[in-house]
Amino acid sequence: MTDPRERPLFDAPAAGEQERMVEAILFASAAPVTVADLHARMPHGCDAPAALEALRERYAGRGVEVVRVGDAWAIRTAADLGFLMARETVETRRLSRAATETLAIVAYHQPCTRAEIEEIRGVAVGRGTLDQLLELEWIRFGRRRQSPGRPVTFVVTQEFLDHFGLESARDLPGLKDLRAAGLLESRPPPDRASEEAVDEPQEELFEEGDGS
Amino acid sequence: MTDPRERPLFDAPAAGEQERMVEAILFASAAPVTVADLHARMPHGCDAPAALEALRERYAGRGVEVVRVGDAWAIRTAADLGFLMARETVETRRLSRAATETLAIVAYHQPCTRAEIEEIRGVAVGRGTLDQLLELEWIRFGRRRQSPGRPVTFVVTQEFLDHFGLESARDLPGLKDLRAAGLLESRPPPDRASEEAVDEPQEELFEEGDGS
Amino acid sequence: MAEMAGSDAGAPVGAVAEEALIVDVDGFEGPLDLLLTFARTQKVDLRQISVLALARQYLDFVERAKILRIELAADYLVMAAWLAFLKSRLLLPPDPGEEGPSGEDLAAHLAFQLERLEAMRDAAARLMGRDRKGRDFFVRGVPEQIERKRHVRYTAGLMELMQAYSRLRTRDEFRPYTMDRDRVMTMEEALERMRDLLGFAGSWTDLSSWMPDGWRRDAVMRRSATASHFAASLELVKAGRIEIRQDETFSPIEVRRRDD
Repeated sequence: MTDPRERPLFDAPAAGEQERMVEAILFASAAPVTVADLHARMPHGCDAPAALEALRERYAGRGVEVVRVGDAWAIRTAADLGFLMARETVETRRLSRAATETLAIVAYHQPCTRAEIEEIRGVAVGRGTLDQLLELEWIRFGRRRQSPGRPVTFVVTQEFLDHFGLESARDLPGLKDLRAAGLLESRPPPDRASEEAVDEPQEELFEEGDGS
Repeated sequence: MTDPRERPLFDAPAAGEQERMVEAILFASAAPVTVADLHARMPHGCDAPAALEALRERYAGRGVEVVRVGDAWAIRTAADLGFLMARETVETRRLSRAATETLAIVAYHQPCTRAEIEEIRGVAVGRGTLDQLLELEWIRFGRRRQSPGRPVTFVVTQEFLDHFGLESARDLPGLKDLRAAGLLESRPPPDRASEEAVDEPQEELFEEGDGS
Repeated sequence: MAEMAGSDAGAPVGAVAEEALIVDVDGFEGPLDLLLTFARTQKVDLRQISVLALARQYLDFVERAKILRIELAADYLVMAAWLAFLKSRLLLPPDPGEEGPSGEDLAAHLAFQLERLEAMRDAAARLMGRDRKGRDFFVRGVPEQIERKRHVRYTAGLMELMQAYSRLRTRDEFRPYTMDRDRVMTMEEALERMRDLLGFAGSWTDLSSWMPDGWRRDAVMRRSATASHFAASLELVKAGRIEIRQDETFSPIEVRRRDD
C-alpha cells in the first residue's frame, strides 16, 4: 500500500491529473473502490480524497454521479434516468415480507443476533430468510456477541449500501427519529408510560406504569 | 424505431438533459451503442448526434473519453491512463475444493496440524495445497504443537480476515449458526442435536475452533 | 387457556362470517403481527392503544378459532395465555405483596413491541422503495479488469468457505450410500477384542471403556463400536463368559468376567 506521506521519488501528479486518474479508475470498476485501493493504484504522493471531492462536484447533476458507498466510492447513473435503462434492469427476486423485515431489523439494529430479530418480529426466523439475505450479500456475519452462548451477529454489507444507494448505515431513512423515539432499544424508554398517562388521561391502564 | 423528425407529441427534453441521457446510457451499456439505439431509448424528438457531440467535447481530455467504435459509441478509459488498469491479463481462478476445505479447516480449528486437517478431510493433504494457501498468504505457520514430533501448526492470517471480511477468526459462524441460517442443506438425523449437546469435546471444536 | 372461556363468551358465532379477519392465520407473520393488525382497527396512535381492548380482541379471535375447530399454531396459543394473564393483571387490583412487573408495565411493553414492529415494517417499506441498484441506477456496463501484481488470482468467498466446512462436517448426511466398512466395527471384531480383554474385567467395568481409542471421537464410529461391543457382550453372556448389568434406563452398561 502506498503511503502518501512517504517522501516521493518524483513529484506527485498535478491535481487535475489525479482527478483524471480517479475518474478512470472509478469508471472502470463496477464495484465501489476504496480510498486505500485508489492510493495503491495511483502514483506515490497522490491525494485521492481531494481528487474524489473535486470529481464529485464535477459530476453533480450529470447523467452519472460520483457516490460514496461506506468507505468506498463508485460511479452510478443518476436515479432519475432509470427509465432509459430497461435493457440493463436486473430482475430481482421479490423478497418475502419476512425477508424485508429481517433486513430492516438488521440494518437498524446492527449488530443484531437472530434472537433479537425474533424478539422484534415476534416469530421465529424461517430457514431460508437469512440464507437469502446472505446470498444477496446484503447481510453478513459480524462479531460474536460477548454474552452467554456468544451468539453470532449479523450486520449489513457494502453491497447493501450500494444497492440501496446509501452512503453509510447512518444514513438509513428515519434512523434518527427511530432512535429518538426509543424504538431501537430493547425496552420502552423509562418516561414512555407516564408520558402516555398525561396524553391520555382516560386511559388508566398506563398510569404509574413507568416502564423500568 | 423512432424517427426524430416526426412531429413530437411533447417537446423534446432540453439539450443538457439529452446529454445526461446519452451519458447514462453509454456508461451503463455492456456494448457500444448506435445512434439508432440511442434514439430508440430516448424520448421522442431527441437529437442523439448533437448530444453525443456535446458529450464528446465535455469529456475531451478527461480520464475517460467518448469514442466511436464502428458505427457505435462508447465511453473508454483515456489511452494514457491505461497503466492504471494494470491489464496484465489477470486470470481469476476459483480455489480448488481441496484448498477451500483445507482453508476452512484451518480457519475453524486453528492452530491446526497437517495430521488434523487430514483427519477431518479423511484424505491426505497434498503438499501443493498447503503451499498454495501459504503463498496466497491466507495461512501461515503457527507455533509448534507441544506433542510428540512437535508438529508445525497452521493459522489464518490478517490477509485472510481481510479477504473474507472478517474481524477475527472467532467471528466465523459455527455449525449450528450455519444450520440456523439455512446454509446446511440437510438436517441432522434426529438424534444428532442432542448428541452434539452432550458431546462436549466435539462441541468445543465447533464453537471455539480458533484456539488462539 | 380454560379461564378465558367465560370472559367474552357472548361473541356470537354468526358474527364470525362478517368479521374481516376470518381465522386465516396463514396471512399473518405470527401473533405479534396479528395483534398489530387488531391494534390498527382501534384507529389510534399506537402509543394510545388500549392494551386491554387489544387483549380482548385477540382472545375473542382465539375463541372463535376454537369454535370453528381451527388448529392454531402453538405460538398463537402461548400469546393468548399471556394476554389472558395480562388481562387479569390489568383488571384486578394490584396485590401489594406481588413481585415482578406490574400489569401496566407489561401492557406498556406490549405497546412498545407493537410500535417497534410497525416501525421496522415501515422502515422495510421505505428501504425497498428507495432508488435501487439495477432498477433505478446502474453500474458500469463494461467494467475493466482491475487487478494487481499476481497473474493468477484465486478467489473464494466466505460462503464457499463456510459451505466447504459444512460439507466436511456433515458429509455423512448427504453422501450417496456406500457400504463403507472402515467406519463400521463388526460384532466379530468386537468379540475378538473383548475375548482378549476379558482377563482384565474382574470387577464391573463400564462397557464404553472397552471401546478402542480410535473409535470414540467420531460420532458415527462411536455408535458403531458401541453397538458391536454391546452385541458382542450379549454373545459372551450367552456363552457364559461374562455378566452384564444396567442400573437404570440410559445408565452405563457394565460387564464383569464370570469366574466359574
